[in-house]
Amino acid sequence: MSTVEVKRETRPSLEVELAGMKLKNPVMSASGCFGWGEEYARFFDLNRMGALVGKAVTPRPRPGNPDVRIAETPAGMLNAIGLQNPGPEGFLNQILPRVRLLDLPVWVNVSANSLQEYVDLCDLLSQADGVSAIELNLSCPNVGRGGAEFCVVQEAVRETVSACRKVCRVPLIPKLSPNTTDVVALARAAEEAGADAVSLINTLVGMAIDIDRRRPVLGNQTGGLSGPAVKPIALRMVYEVSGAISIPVVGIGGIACWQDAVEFLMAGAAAVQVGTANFFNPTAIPEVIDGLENWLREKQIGDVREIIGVARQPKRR
Amino acid sequence: MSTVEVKRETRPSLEVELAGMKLKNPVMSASGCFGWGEEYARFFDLNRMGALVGKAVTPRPRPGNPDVRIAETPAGMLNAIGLQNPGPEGFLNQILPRVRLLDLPVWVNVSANSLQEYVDLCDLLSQADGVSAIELNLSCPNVGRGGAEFCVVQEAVRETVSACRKVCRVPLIPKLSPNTTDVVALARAAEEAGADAVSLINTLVGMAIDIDRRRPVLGNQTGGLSGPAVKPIALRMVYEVSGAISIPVVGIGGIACWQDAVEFLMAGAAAVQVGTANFFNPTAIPEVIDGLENWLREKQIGDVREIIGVARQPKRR
Amino acid sequence: MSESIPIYRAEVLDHVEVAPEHFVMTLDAPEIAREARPGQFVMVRSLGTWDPLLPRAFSVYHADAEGGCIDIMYRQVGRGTGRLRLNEPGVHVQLWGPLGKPFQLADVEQVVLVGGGVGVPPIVFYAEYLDRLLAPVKVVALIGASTETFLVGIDHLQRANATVRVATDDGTAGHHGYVTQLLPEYLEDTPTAVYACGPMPMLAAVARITEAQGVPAELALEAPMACGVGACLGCTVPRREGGYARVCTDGPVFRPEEIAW
Amino acid sequence: MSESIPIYRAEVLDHVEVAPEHFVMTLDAPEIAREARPGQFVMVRSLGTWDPLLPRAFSVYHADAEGGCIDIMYRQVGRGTGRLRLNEPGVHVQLWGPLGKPFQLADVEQVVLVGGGVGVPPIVFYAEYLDRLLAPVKVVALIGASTETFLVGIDHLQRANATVRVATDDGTAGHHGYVTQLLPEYLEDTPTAVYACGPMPMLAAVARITEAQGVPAELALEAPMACGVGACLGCTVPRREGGYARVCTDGPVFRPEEIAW
Ligand SMILES: Cc1cc2nc3c(=O)[nH]c(=O)nc-3n(C[C@H](O)[C@H](O)[C@H](O)COP(=O)(O)OP(=O)(O)OC[C@H]3O[C@@H](n4cnc5c(N)ncnc54)[C@H](O)[C@@H]3O)c2cc1C
Ligand SMILES: Cc1cc2nc3c(=O)[nH]c(=O)nc-3n(C[C@H](O)[C@H](O)[C@H](O)COP(=O)(O)OP(=O)(O)OC[C@H]3O[C@@H](n4cnc5c(N)ncnc54)[C@H](O)[C@@H]3O)c2cc1C
Ligand SMILES: Cc1cc2nc3c(=O)[nH]c(=O)nc-3n(C[C@H](O)[C@H](O)[C@H](O)COP(=O)(O)O)c2cc1C
Ligand SMILES: Cc1cc2nc3c(=O)[nH]c(=O)nc-3n(C[C@H](O)[C@H](O)[C@H](O)COP(=O)(O)O)c2cc1C
Ligand code: FES
Ligand code: FES
Repeated sequence: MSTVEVKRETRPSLEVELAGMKLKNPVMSASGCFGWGEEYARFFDLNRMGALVGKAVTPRPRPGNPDVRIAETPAGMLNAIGLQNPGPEGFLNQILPRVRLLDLPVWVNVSANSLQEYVDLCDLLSQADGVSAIELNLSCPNVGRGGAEFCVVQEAVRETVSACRKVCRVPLIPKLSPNTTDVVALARAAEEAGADAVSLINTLVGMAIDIDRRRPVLGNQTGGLSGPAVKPIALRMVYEVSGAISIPVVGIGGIACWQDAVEFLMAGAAAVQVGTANFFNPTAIPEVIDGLENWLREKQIGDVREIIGVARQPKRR
Repeated sequence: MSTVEVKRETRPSLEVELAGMKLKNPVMSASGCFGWGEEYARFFDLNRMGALVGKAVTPRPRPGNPDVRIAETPAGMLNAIGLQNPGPEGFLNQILPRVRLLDLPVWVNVSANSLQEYVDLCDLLSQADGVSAIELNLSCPNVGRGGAEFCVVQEAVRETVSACRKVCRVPLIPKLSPNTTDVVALARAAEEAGADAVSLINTLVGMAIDIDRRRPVLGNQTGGLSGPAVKPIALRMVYEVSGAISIPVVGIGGIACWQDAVEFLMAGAAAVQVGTANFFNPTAIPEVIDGLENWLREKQIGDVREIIGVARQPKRR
Repeated sequence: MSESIPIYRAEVLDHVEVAPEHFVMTLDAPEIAREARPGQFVMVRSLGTWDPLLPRAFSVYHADAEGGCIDIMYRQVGRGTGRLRLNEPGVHVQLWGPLGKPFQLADVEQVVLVGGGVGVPPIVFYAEYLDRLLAPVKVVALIGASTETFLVGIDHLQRANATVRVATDDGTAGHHGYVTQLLPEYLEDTPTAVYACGPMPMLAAVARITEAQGVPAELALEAPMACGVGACLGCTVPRREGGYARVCTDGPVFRPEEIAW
Repeated sequence: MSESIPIYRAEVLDHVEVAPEHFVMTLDAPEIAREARPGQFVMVRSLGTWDPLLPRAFSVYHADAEGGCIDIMYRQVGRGTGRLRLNEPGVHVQLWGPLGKPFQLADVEQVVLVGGGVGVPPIVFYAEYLDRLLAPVKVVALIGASTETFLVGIDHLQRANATVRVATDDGTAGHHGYVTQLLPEYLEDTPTAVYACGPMPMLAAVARITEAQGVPAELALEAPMACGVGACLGCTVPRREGGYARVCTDGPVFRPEEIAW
């Protein structure tokens, strides 16, 4: 039996390690695009995912924004949900007891408007059994200046991350905004401040206008743009950032099929998150995982880690 | 005959004034997406356009980037043409003599890598008969750091615009980059430095990866993202900027049909440019002009200027 | 919430124009055909493009449990339905459902169904369902449209033994005006429940009338949707008690008093 | 460059599968049918979506001046052709052309046509054109494909009185190997010109062979295109003399010595 045949038959390894966490595979849900999994558990076994990233938790419960909250755009969508969530108590009492039973890492996405709020939330939530990591949402465009300031100023990122790092008992993963001049500078600041990894990108601030009603479509006027439309921007940022820092990068933005995930891995992402695609294809995540595995087998690549960042190396033949 | 009927019959006025220029209508070509018009003259009468904006002119002739130069993305495209152009002499001798015969304002888009180069080009080209305005391309993502620096630093914008303003004999219209944290700050800097109007947006820096060849699709690795995919981002920036400055804003980004143009006008643009759409629909510009006129007539709006910025006013009923 | 939701790349079995701009699409979906109840909807996405990106919600118009297929009826108005129109028989679309809460039959002697525009499909499905009940109730169907040619499903309603009355905005057929103007006369004496689906203004009117008369009613709402399953929080409507309800999972069928109109 | 280019929302008149994954689409385009010459192409865009965004270039496969329609032949490989496939007869697509420089017939006794993959359509069109000349030349057509079932247009070539030889990568039909391996034997004595269209490696081989033997040749290239008319500068290939040529307007037909292979 030739080695080629052996290769063909062995199952490729999809396992990756990220900030000390072992993931079955590098594919997870993106915050706010998967609820806390209960809806999608009706379509596939959540334990197939590399990790579950839930909706943002804010210092106090939030009812969310008045309608209209979403609008379709070419190959994308705008959202201004307004971080609707039950707050820390609601999360700890109603949500965590259920999701901690899952056999996969659970990341909590944390969003706030001040340094102190970020620190307090990290302190509180990182002590809870079942919280595997904290993803710091430094960039929610839909909750007014407060949230927005954090996303784009290097100093604020450094300050917030190092303060949270001190109190956070689990891996701390700042999620960076793309609405910035120099995302590499933000990533460097996060790394220097002790981040265990960075996630990017969050949504780009956008708008749509209803020409019949002569006003913005969204009740919030502006919203966050996501979906395949933003993939080229996200991919470029992941490519730049992963070349500039030494902590892992979680690639996010417009991933809708396994080929997209491969692009992000080749650009240097250690793992990827699938967001908007869950909405238009509830089985997007298992399809990405299966597609990735089949492609690796076809190409006779034994370990998914072999392709991480290869597009950044000199051209191969 | 009732006034309503009268209104129905009168032809709406599409004329706008921009930085002292009278435009037949607010629809023009976007730089680099229309050559110098010769190709599109084979599809429609160029004199129907509000103005013609040609491909960038650089201090010296440029052969452009090696292939691959373009890639399709979801509802958009990436380009890394590399500012291929015949340089100032080529423009003045081969191109200008032809385009100056047209019965519409001709804008020259100027791109350079240093303050001095920008000043020299403005000085030289603004003296040429037939050049109606200079659009200062402060944001070409495809010619290395040089060009890129200009696009995003407030001080650089202020410095460049005021220096060019001194030597420029025609309206000076800086074109702003969207790859920035605060486009409003850039616009304010341009206004304070004496700009007659601002154009936005240029392309967003993006990337695509060829997973078979394991490297970026574009020879230049990164490229500029344009087309309908970027429209929500462009619209938001036009909305923010036109609310913050008092000089006119030229709206650009993903305009592919008349409804898109109306959105930009309602967001506060005094005029619009059609770029990528020319490529996938050679009659996009006349279709936008006709669609705009028909819509105004239907809605019994006598003057296109009535809708500029209406989406920024409190909701109407 | 815990049982699984059928999802397929479903084959288009039939696709016909039933009125100007109105089409009926038959989809191969055995589980959905078995499980679907009147008022519920499915999400449909055309494949091979990201524009339009999002799936569209369509009420179940017919469910043939034996044949293992369902019908949806849509009006071609925009990008989603424009793309949907291109899916000829043999092509596959992505489909999941049934979704949302169905109509709940109240213990009454008469049921009045009110349908307007593309709100008619679930009304037809409900009429046929009521007609098959062991203890049939008197069913009146009030159907509204902008003009006569857009009146759809009337024949199905009559075959389902419903008393049909129509209204058109332009008076080309039946009552000249809003369909809701026909409602009050049916709320006099007999114990009646009202079920409605159609444009928001129509539903608001039905809510006003039925609440004023203390008549039980259920209204099937529409809202822009991304996911259809409760995850995106994009389809919310304000609750009278405060906060927001998701049309896709808390609805689409609501009682008038639940919503802050 | 100054005469106008016909552009339409053209009706799809016919759309048939001619081989696995290969389709022929007939389009209503009177002016293009009159003007098109072998080697020229048209740009086609499916309507109602921005994804795929860009039009696709297709060589003219047949031009029926009397009937006022043209045929294109395409292989369904990706998003553009996937969407194109959905345009059934009666649907309209945006269409402009004819574009680019056609093949120029050299003063020779024998013409050898070399076609590979989706490069065959212009070769067939050229063979039919040559067959209608007053002073006919001897025409040999060398057609390559990955496998037998992908060999297309052979019947048309034979009807056009061309001597056809085929090659397949897998040996399922004709010569087992590259079609270009069949070329040298035809370049011995008779004054011959070579015209080729197909994948870049095939064209490069033809260029090598013909340049080595000093035989006149013309090659129809492919490149990613956005506009098809010379405006976007996206379709460039490097010139041997330096600088870049636009495939859409300086080509698609080039002489081997023009290109830096
Ligand atoms: C629970 C639920 C059930 C639904 N059931 C049906 C159904 O059975 N049949 C059906 O046809 N639709 C139904 N809809 C509406 C459907 O989901 C789409 O919104 C509708 O078909 C328009 O989609 P589109 O993509 O073609 O239009 P879009 O491109 O999304 O919108 C284009 C334009 O059409 C306008 N528009 C949207 N809906 C309508 C309308 N109904 N009439 C006129 N203009 C409109 C929009 O305001 C917009 O300006 C339902 C929606 C929900 C939430
Ligand atoms: C001047 C000119 C003439 C042309 N004439 C024809 C013609 O007559 N018939 C025709 O079918 N095409 C022709 N093409 C190619 C055509 O324009 C498209 O590029 C091709 O149909 C693929 O388009 P797509 O959108 O389906 O694939 P895309 O979505 O653009 O690409 C999808 C994948 O398919 C791959 N791919 C692209 N082309 C091929 C191919 N030919 N075979 C296998 N894989 C491919 C791409 O590399 C990509 O990975 C011509 C191109 C040019 C420039
Ligand atoms: C409806 C919606 C809600 C979102 N909510 C959050 C959130 O609460 N916290 C967060 O960090 N990102 C949030 N995001 C951003 C996504 O997690 C993701 O970063 C972004 O959408 C880009 O990925 P995508 O294109 O795959 O959706 C949200 C996105 C959408 C569309
Ligand atoms: C192929 C191509 C070439 C371009 N060249 C230039 C240029 O030379 N100068 C410039 O200021 N902008 C250039 N642009 C940017 C456009 O003018 C426009 O700002 C951008 O594409 C967004 O508009 P659109 O989405 O309508 O194309 C170019 C864009 C494309 C796609
Ligand atoms: S449509 Fe997503 S929550 Fe209702
Ligand atoms: S395709 Fe645009 S220049 Fe050739």
